[in-house]
Order: sequence, then structure tokens, then C-alpha cells
Amino acid sequence: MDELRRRAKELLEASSVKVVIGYENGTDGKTRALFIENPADAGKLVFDSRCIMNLAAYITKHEVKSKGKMAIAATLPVMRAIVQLASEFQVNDNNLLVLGITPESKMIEFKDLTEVETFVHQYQIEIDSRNKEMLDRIEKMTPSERWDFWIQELTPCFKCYACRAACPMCYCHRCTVEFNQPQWIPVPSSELGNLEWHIMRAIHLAGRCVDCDACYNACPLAIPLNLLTKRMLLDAREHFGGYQPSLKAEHLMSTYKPDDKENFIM
Amino acid sequence: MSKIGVFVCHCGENISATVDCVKVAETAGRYEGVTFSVDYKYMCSDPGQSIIKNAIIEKGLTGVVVASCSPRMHEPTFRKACAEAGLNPYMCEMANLREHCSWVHEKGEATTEKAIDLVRILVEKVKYNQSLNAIKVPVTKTALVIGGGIAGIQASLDIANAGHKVILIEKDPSIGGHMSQLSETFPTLDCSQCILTPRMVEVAQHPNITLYTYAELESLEGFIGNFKAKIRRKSKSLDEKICTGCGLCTTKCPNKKIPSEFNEGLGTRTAIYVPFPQAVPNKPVIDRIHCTYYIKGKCRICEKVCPTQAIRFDQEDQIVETEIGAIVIATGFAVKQTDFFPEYGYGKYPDIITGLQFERLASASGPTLGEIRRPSDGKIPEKIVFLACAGSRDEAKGIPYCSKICCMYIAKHAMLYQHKVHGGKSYVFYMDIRAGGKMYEEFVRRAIEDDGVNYIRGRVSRIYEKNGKLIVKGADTLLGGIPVEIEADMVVLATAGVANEGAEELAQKLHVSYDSYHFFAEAHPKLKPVETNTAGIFLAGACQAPRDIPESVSMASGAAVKVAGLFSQDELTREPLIAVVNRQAAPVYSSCVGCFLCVSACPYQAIEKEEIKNRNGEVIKSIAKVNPGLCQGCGTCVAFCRTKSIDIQGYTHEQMYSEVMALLNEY
Amino acid sequence: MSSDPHHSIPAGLGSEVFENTEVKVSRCYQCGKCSAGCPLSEEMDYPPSLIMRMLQTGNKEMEEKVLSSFSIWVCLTCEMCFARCPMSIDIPKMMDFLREKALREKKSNPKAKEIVAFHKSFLDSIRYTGRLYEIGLFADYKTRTLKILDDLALAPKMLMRGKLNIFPELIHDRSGIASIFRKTVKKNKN
Amino acid sequence: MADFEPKIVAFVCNWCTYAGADLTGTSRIKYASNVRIVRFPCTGRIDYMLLMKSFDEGADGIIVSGCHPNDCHYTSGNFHARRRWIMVRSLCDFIGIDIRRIKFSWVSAAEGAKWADIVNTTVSEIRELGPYNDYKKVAKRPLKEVSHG
Amino acid sequence: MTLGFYPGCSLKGSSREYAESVLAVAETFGITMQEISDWNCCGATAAHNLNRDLSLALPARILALAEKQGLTEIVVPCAACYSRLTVTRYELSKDPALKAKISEINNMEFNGTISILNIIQMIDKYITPVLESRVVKPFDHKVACYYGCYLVRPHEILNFDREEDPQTMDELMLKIGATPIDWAYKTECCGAGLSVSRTKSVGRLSGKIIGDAKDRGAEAMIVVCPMCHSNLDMRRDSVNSYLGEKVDIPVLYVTQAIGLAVGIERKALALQRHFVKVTI
Repeated sequence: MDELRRRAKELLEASSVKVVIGYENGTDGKTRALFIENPADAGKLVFDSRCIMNLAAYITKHEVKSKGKMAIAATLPVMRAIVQLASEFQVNDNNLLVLGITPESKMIEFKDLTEVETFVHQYQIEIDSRNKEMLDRIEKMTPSERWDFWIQELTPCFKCYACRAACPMCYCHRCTVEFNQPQWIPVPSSELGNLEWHIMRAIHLAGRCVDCDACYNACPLAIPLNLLTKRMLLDAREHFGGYQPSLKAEHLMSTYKPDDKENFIM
Repeated sequence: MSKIGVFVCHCGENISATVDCVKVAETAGRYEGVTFSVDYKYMCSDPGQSIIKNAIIEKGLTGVVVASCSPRMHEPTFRKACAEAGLNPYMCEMANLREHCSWVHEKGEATTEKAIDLVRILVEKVKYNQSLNAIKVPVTKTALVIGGGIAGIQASLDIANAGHKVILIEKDPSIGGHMSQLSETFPTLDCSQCILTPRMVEVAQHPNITLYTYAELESLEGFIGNFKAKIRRKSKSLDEKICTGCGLCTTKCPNKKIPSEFNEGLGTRTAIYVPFPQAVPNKPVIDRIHCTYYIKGKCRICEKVCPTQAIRFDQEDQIVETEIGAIVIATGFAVKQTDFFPEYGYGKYPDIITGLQFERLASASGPTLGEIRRPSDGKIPEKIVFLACAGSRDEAKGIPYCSKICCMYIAKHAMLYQHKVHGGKSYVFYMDIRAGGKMYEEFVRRAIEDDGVNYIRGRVSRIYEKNGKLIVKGADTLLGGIPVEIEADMVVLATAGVANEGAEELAQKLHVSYDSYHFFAEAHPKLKPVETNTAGIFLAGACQAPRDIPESVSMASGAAVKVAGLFSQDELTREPLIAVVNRQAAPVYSSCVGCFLCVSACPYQAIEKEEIKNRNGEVIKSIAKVNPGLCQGCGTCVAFCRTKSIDIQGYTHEQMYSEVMALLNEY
Repeated sequence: MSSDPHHSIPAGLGSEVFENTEVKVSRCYQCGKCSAGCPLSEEMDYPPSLIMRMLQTGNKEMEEKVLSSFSIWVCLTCEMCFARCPMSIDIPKMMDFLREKALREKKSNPKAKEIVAFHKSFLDSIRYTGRLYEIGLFADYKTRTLKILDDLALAPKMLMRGKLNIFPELIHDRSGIASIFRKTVKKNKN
Repeated sequence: MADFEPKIVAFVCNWCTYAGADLTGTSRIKYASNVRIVRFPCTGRIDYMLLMKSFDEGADGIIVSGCHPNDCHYTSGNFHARRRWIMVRSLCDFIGIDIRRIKFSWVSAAEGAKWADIVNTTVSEIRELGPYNDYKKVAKRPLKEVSHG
Repeated sequence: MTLGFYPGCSLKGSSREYAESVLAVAETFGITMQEISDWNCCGATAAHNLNRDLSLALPARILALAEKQGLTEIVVPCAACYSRLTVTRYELSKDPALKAKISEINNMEFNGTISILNIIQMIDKYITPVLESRVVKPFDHKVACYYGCYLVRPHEILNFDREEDPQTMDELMLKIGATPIDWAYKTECCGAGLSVSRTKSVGRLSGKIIGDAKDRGAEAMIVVCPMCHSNLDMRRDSVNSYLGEKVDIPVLYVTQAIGLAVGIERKALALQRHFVKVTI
């Protein structure tokens, strides 16, 4: 942690970066995002197990980007997100420096994003046992039970879009829900609209989601919408030999193999 | 507020027999936005089209829905009509009431209901159609002709004589195809070689024709007027420029026992060879599969004897890349071999041969110099049996169709046999004699009446060998199916004509469709017999279905005219049904966020990065941009774009969305 | 593939054949390959292809001729015709049906008496013992056909070579077999 | 469910299945009239949101059909579509949407008879399944009050 | 190793030498044949000539019994029985309604798990691998392998060997030192069911078969079907009167030929039961 603070200070003093993105102590014992432009503020930086929000969500935001080169304190999920974002041309070595924080809470400063990629590739994305159980439970249900389950879960959603705001991959300036020619998804919240919004989002994240759970953590109603993306992740593994965010833009959904399975096609 | 006109066609009785066209028109007339609705017997006819034109002018229509046949049939017709009346052609849509409704459902409420729905969804679509302008693209005035048989030769000559460049590629060492193997041709009995060889020479000498023999198409990209072809010129192990074609190498080659393809295995050739004396080009190639040097690493006799040192053992295949504007496919056909027939001995009897093999026996340039001698022992057969429909019209063998040419060439074969073998007896087992063609029926009668060929109506169940004779067990169905057994010296099977090996792969390279027998599919069985569904690619000869020589030649000339017509203009107009990325005013510029997932999705590399710079040249934003020249309008990118920033003209989000909505509401 | 399988099947015996055997007589285009390959066509009054043709006519008279034909009884169901038929028409299956029908309607050709008799004797032998009892079969067959003298020489030779069992082999569950017969064929001795 | 006539929407590509369905017509092969064909340039263009929308608006079944692998007029549109279907189909299943009601097929321009078969089988299967009430219930339910905070 | 065994009626009577040789050979190669207990006749030609349901019910009962008795694989040496059983299994498995009907008739459930081997398949699977090493007295004769109808047709259902000019038996003969001839009547019909009722026809059909074999110098006919055997052997008088000469080529079951080659003594192979003396 001290190392992180020291390095942040140096970078800002040398103005080799214009802003450092990290965590600081927030109210009620949580941590929140911190944007340091003044070396003096480096001391505010904290890092510990409470730091679960995915800071990568900020590096695509105009307000932050426009300040100039960014440095970011990045945990594994954040680094995964960064690699994916880089492959989608949203960040690059010229506008982002990664101060990686290993699962062992060591800080590594990466020369470039290629190094970040090699680093994250050492770790498979793993779905924790709690979520695994949930997934199994749902898969064991009959289709109509599953249907009722999801309608029930999704009905309370009032489309506050906190999930979208927290998601590093939801950086589009105009989301499909704001598209009104035609109005694919009804604006006011309704069971159907909610369902469609979440299906749409899950598909958009297929092969892109880094499973950081930011969406779930951000949801005021704790809707388990991350199960949808987790399921997509497992499908990607089952059908297309897995998926790792990578810099060469061979995206799961915009590429194909001639021998993709098709036993369900008449 | 749109003013849409709906025009319901009866198509004579084709639609009105099962659909209540009047009701369809009335109902459509009540739809919001529809200001004119009418039904008529033949919308595609002149008066029919006038109805549309007048309505556009008098009622000031902003959109048109023609409810008639498949748009694949008449969309161009009606869009043209609209244009002539001053309405943008892309404001016209068609509801397919014939192929998709009246022809496939019984008369009744439900069928008319469906017709009404089909009209409604297109009315709703048209409301969102936009005026579009055709895209202009340049034309490369060079044609690629694939296949150097009679069809390919004819097409090449016709295009070349029209003043355009032609690249003719042939997979074998010489052009000529099956026709060069034939002895004499029906119904005139003139010698095939005699009429063909001059054409072959003409091809070789024509200033507008580049001939690549021993070459195949590697890949094809692009679209009408602007194709890019990669051609693989297989190594001939020979420097053609300095080879004089003296043929010394072929006489000295020690490897003499290779079955000759040209003689259908009835003769032999050497490893370095010219397939036949009149070959064009008349220069040898080394067949590396059989050449001793390539197998054992030594020999090189041809190299030693060659007076001009033209042999090149280390020569490699060469890939030629070239730009072309149109393609004629003339790859021809193949015939089934005798091993295809279990009941006729799986090809184990040497004296059961195919019709093509008989051609070689009967040909003056053939292995027997034109004498009919049986392969096993060279004896002249005193009794010969010809089997029509060997494999053809045989559903159980996967070939339910008629091969078309057999009836005629069997009559010719029997006739030639009778002329060559005096006192010989010939029998033809047939089911029907299909002799539709000028002087064809007369020809068959001649074989029967003048040359005494014995025609027996029935199919042969089995052939086996006994004491040097072939026992042919048939039946005479005209006598109620009584068994007929003939002890023959030789049997000729008129084996089915089938698509070439690899036709399917070629079709896939060219993105043209093919039928279930792997013959190439024409765009329309009657009105577009030489076009394919892919613009700029045409068909000639037996690659489309079994064809005889006159048919192949006329098809070839037909295809050539299509190509010449295409080349007669400097610019082509292409359908503007392509993808576009939306653009908006600064500071947004576009809803595209530049993730460029679409780039890897595009099959045509038609999407590129566009950088939007501010006054001082700094990049503010980079977004996707579609190259209208390359985009073919598949819309794959559209379905990928998360921000819905790409849309495809003619099939926009709004159009498709409203179609679906209209379809399911008040269904 | 077509949505309507019955399409283009003439009414009458032809369609009855289709209902019972899925053999569509209209598929035959009279190439005669069946007649050419049939080992017994020369003993038939109408070779197989002709039988097909007669059924295609849908003409009552023709159909009667078919049912009372000798051909259907000479057919050995050696399957040669089916094996080589370009249209994969299951003639043997059709023949089975025609024989059954001819028998039921008592139309079987008089010349087929022996054949029918043999088959019946054969089945009766099974009906009572569950297995074929050859001496019984011969005896029964001879009483049916009064062909006492035929094969007289054969039996003793067979006995000497141990090829004939004096006593029938009986299976235990004979009542089971009996009930199978009851549910399938009406007992018909003649 | 005998008297129930399902609503089937078919999303097909222009080059293979649409042409195949034309061939069904020219060959005069009859099939159930419950299906309505919507024509797309290519299966690659077919937006999964349209499948959702079809169910919203009361479709009981959906057919999505295009060119066989390697036959795509645009080289690879159908391959991209297939990959998308694999993911969408499995997500739908996970959410409890009745995927027996979404039929995918390859029908070439030469397979007129196959098209008729696919429509007929789909119609009879959906007829067995009955109307898609689960979805209709939700779809038809009125929007409820949006209560922020 | 133990295999299920369905002998069928002929092998209990007129063709018992076939059964005897099959068992002898099996024993020599350490195979135990477990006879399906209380089996019934398959109905043969008679049944399907006269009554379809019966022609399916009888074989179905046999198969059901075998399954009940825990057999997974049964050997059916008689080609005719083999054909009836296999066809029945096929017909029932492709038509559940029919299957139900037949089970009702039999009041015995048949679930179609059992696999059926004809004699050649059995030999190929369990004996051929070691056969050559066991040959003590090469069967050094020109033989005509006669397959008949029931082994190869209908091919779509039996799919054994190839339907014209089959080869498996010929290959088998090569392995025991015999020289199979290439001849024309391998799969032509011998007259089968008409043996008794139309002996003349049988004389003609079988005559052609024997005739062709003789013309091509066969010293023995090799068969796998009791009906073929009785027509070619017991009916030799009719055959000879058709041929108008006395032909005495013996007719051996494939198992007898193999038996001789691996040194089983002639009595055990019951050669003495033949009408046409087996002198080779």
C-alpha cells in the first residue's frame, strides 16, 4: 500500500501521468473511487479487501480520460477489464499506465498492456462455489420454474442502470435501451422490459464480461443478474474452448469456427 | 404521412385460384397510410405496370407494395416501373403471394388471411423505406472462363471476338474436353476432332485470349465487375517458352505403362506426355505421381534428350493474381465408371465398358485406330449389347434424373458398330427413346431400320461372364416382361452423366448455388438459364446439367453475350442495399464507440477505421466506416453492433421491426 | 418428401397395397428389371413388372387377375427384384400382401393348391408342436394334396441318415404358440 | 389443443431459404399456412432482439433458417449467425424461455421439400405445445408503477 | 465364452448335420453354445406367405425369450431363420405401434436389445482371428461358395457383405487352404420354399446353380442354409434330371469344411448324413 502511494506520488510529480485512479476510505466503512491529480493527495490511497468496485469503469469516461494519461491501481478483475477494453480500442499504452495489485496484494508496475495481458493470463476466471451452486440449482429447475424464478427476480428491477454504470464493459455512449428508432426496449420498467433489458445486456457481454461482479454489487436490489453473464461464460468455455480477454481482437461473438457445434440445427 | 399504393396481382389464376385477391385489395385499402389499392389479372404485364405508374403520378404515391410473385422473380420489373413514374425504385416492395402462399396452400379463409398479412407487413415496411440511389462501380473488362471444353472454348472465342480480354483456365494439360474424345457426332456423324481442333487452335492464337492449361482457380474475392481471382498454375516441370514441342522426351520416357486419361484407360501414356496428338498447347507436362524421377529420385532421361533443355524438375506451382469483371463457368461433367454397378460386376469384367470408352474405340485416333475390338483379348465382338440408363433414372443409385445425351449416342454407337463390323449383331436395352432435337428421331430410326440395330424395351438385371461370353439377363417389357438372355462379346454401358468431382467446392469458392446433384444452379429455370444467383457469374454447358454439343455451344454463346453486355458499360450500378454507420452533428459525430467488433465480423473487410479530427488535426474520435465499394450488404455487422450504430439500407432496424410488429398484431 | 403420400395412387387394389405395405404402384415405370432378374418369372403367368402394370391400371378386371394369378404363389421372396429395383419398390412385401388377400378372399389360383397346402401344413405343424415336425408335415401335406407317391423314396433315405425324427419335438409353452395362432390366423383346414 | 392454430414467424435469408421456399411453391408442395416469412439478406443480419419481440407480440413459434455451412452467399454470415444462436439459445434456455419453440434450420435453394417438412413439423410440434401462455401472460401484463426510492 | 444359440427346426431334423458341425467347431474353439430354451419355429417362408402378423409374432417370441434368458448375442446358423429374425427385429424397432401389437399377440415384451449373428459373422468375430493357426489339414479344393438369398437380401436391413458377388465366405475358405472359384450363382435362388410343393422348379433353379459350379470346376459347394442344402443335396436327383447328367459334387456346410481343415473327425461333422457322398 505504501509502495502504491509512493509510486503514485512520483508519477504525478514527474507528471508522467495526469491522474491516478485508486480507492480511498468512504463513508460507512466502504471504499470508493479516488482520482488524484495533486501529488500531495497520494496519501489518501488505500487498498484492502474492501476494494471490490471495478475501477476500470472510469478509464473510459470522458471526464477522466480528458485529463490526460491515467495511472490506475488495478486488481485482477480490473486488469482483465483493461485488457478487454484495450482490445476494443478504448484504452492503450499512451493513455494508461497500470499499477497492478496481485492477488497477494503486491504491487507490480507494468511496462505496457502486453505485460498486463501475460499477467492476467496466468489466472483462469473461476466462478466461486456459491454462484456455482446457484447456477446448478437453476439449471436443475424445469423451464417453467426457471421462467418463474427469473420473472420473480427481475420484476422489482426499476431500471436504475446502476449495473450498467458499474460495468467496465458498458462504456457505450448510447446504450440500446436509449435507442428509440425503433424502441427495442420499453422505457418504463415492466416485467417484460426488464427481462429484455437483462437478456440484451447479457448477450452484449457474452465473450466480453470479465466476471468482476461489479453489476451485482452495484444493484440496490441485489438481483443476481451476474448469473446470466456467468452462464454465458460457462457456455463460451463449453462450446468455444473458453475465453480469456486478450489484446488481439478475436472476439468470441464476432468470430467463428466452421465446426462450431450445430446439433440443434435441422 | 405516407401515401402507399397496394397492387394485388391474380397472376392469371395462379394466385386468385386459392387467394381471394379482391378481398386482399379491399382490406389493404383500409390500412392507415394506404391511399390506393387495386387488384388486377397480370400486374407484370404492360397494362398492369401502367396501373402502377398512373397511380404513382395521379395519387402522388410515396410507396408501393406489389402483391404478386416472388421478388426474386419480378422485383426489378416493378422497381423499374416505379422509377419510370418518378418514384424512387427503392420505395417499392413486393409481397410474395404466389410462391409463398397461393401455390403452397389450399383455397380458403386461412390462405387469404395469410395473403393479407403478407401485404400488411410490407405496407408497414414501406412506410420506413428511404429513397436510395444506386451505387456506381467501375468494370474490369476481362472475363475469366473456367474450363476448356467446347463450352469454354466457344464462350472464350465469342467474348474475345467482341473485343474483350479473356483468361481461359483448364485443369488438364490440353483444352478440348470431352468433345475431343468423341469419335463422330450425332446426328450428322461428322468427325468430332475435325470440327473441334480448328476452334482449339483459334483459342491458342487469339490476341484477346490468355490460355492457362494445367491450371485451377485457387480463390475468388470481390463482386460483379470487380472480382479478384487467384489462379494456381500447376507446375508442368517444363519451360514452355523454350520447349518446341518436338516430343522427343515423350518417346524416350521409360515409364510407358500409365493408363491414358484421354483414352479412358484403354491406352497407355508416358510420364512426360502430351495427352493427344492435336493437344493445345502441344507441349508436354510431367505427371509427378508417375514420374520415376519424382518417385525414386533418379532417371531424368527427358532432361538429357531434350534438345532445348526445357525440362525444369524444380519448377513450382505458380499463383497468378488477376482482376476480372465477369466469370463463365464451363467445367463440364463426368460419367460414372463401370465399377459403380454391382449387378454388372463392379467393373471387374474388362469387356464391359462405358460409352466414353466406346468413343475411344470407335475413334480413328483411338487405341485401336477406330476398330471395335474388345479390351480383354482384342477380338472383334460379334455380338454387342448397349445399355441405356446405366445409373440414370435410378433413384436407388442416387441418380433419378435422365442424362439426356445417352439415347442419341447409343444409337450412334450401335450405328457405328454396324458400319464397322459387318454381320455383327447389336442390341440396345432401353426404356424410352428420348430423341427430342433436330434430326434426332430420324437418326434413331435410321439405326433401327437401315442398320438393323435390335432395340429391346427393358432394363438389364444382371451381367456375368461365362466361357468368355458376357451373359446379359434382360427382359422384353413389350412382350409382357418375358426374360431375354443374350450371350454377348462386349457390353457398353451408357453410364450416367454426373457433376464433376469437386464441383461443390468450386461452387463454394465462387459463392454460386448448386442443386442437390451438385450441378451448378441457374438463376431461373426458364428466363435466366445462363445466369447464376451471383451477379457477374454465368454458366455454360454440362456443368449446369447434362447437355449435348449444340446445347453447350448455344449456352456458351448466351453466356458470352451476357458478359459482353456487362462489358459494354464503363460503370455498373449496384444495388445500394449496403451497411452505413450513422453520423451526427458534433460533438457526438456518431453513436459508434469504435469498439470495431464489426471489423472482424465483416466477411468482406469492408469496414475501416475513420478518425475524426478537430481543427488542429488531433483525433477526437475514431469510428467505423463502411466502404460502399466492398460492402455486399449481408448485414452481419448490423446484428453485432451494440449501439445499433450500423444499419443496412433496405433492411433497416425500423423496417424489420415494423414488419414483425405488423405481422403479429391483428394477425 | 411431399406432404401428401397418397397423392397419385389409384383407388382400388393399388391403394390397398399402399395402405398395407407402403408400396406405391405408381412409382413403377416399367423398366422390367424385376422380371429380368426374377429366377421364376418364366414360370409365372404374369412377370412381376406386368403385375405392377396391371395394378397401375386400377381396373377391377386386372386386379382380379392379379389376385387369382399363379405368379403371386410362385414368387419365392428371394428379394432379387427389390434389391435391383431402380425405384426401390418392395415387390416381395407386396407379394406377401397379395397372397394373404387372395387366400382370405378364397381367390388363390388352383395351380397354387400344392404351394398353399404345403405352407398350411407347415404352419399347422408349428401350431400344434411349436416346431416343425417333418414327418407330420409330409403326412399332412400328402393328405391335403393326395400326392401320396411324390417323394416316397425320400423319407426312408432321410430316416436312414437320421434326418427325420419319428416323434415330434414338443415345446413346453404350446398354449402360448396356440394363442399366437388364434390371434393371427383363423384355423383353416382344407 | 387440436383446434389451436399457432402463429409461426420465419426469419429466413434471401439466398438459400427464401429461394428454397420459392422452390416449394414452384414445385407446388403444400404445407401448413400458419407460417409468415420475413425476408432478410442473410442469417447474419437476423437480430436476436427480433426473436424476443416476436414472442412479445404473441408468436407461438419461430423458425430461423439460412444457407448450409459453406453455402452462404456472403461466405460466412451463416457461421456468425450460428455462433450467435448457440449463445442466445442457451441463455434463453437458462432464463426459461421455451426453446422448443425456436427452430433453427439450414434450407438450401434446392431444398423446397425440406422447407415444407420443416414448416409442417414445426407447426405440428407447436400445436402440441399449445399457445405460449407463459410469455403471453408476462407480455400482456400492464406496466406497473415505477417507484423510485 | 458363451453365445446364445437358435438352431431352428431344420437343424433339429433334416439338417441336423449342420447343428452337429456348428457345435463341433464351436467346441473346438472353446465356444459354448447356449440354446434358447423352449424356442419355437420362426415360421419360415410359410408364415410370411400367408400371414404377416404371424410372420412377425413367431420370430418376436424367439427374440423375447432370448432376452428374457439374459442373452445379448445369439447365433442363428440357418440363413432363413437369420433373415426372419433380423427382419422382424428391424420391422418392430422402426414401428412402435407394430411392436406393441406383436407384444400383445405374444403377450411377451421384446425390447430389441439383442444382436443377431449369422454363422459367417460368428466365425469372423470369434474364430477367424485364430483360424489359420489351427488348420492342420488344409481344405485344398476348388470350392463354390453359395450364399443364397437370405444372407444378403434385403441388404438395407441385413447389410451383410455386399449384395452382389459377396466375398466373406470366399475369404474364409482361403484361410483354410481352399480355392474359391469366381462364379455366377452365388446369390441366385435355389427354390427354397418350393422344395416339396414344386420339386420340378427346384430341380431347375438348383440345377443352374450346380451346373455353373461344375462348369467352373468346383469340387465342392459350400453353403450356410439348410434349405439350400436340402435343395442342392437331397434334391440332387431332380437337379441331375434337369441337367441331364449325373453330377456328384458334394455340398458341405461352411462349418463342415472348417471342421475338416482343423482336424475334427468326419463322424463328428456328420458328413455321413449327406445324400451326395462326401468323398473329399
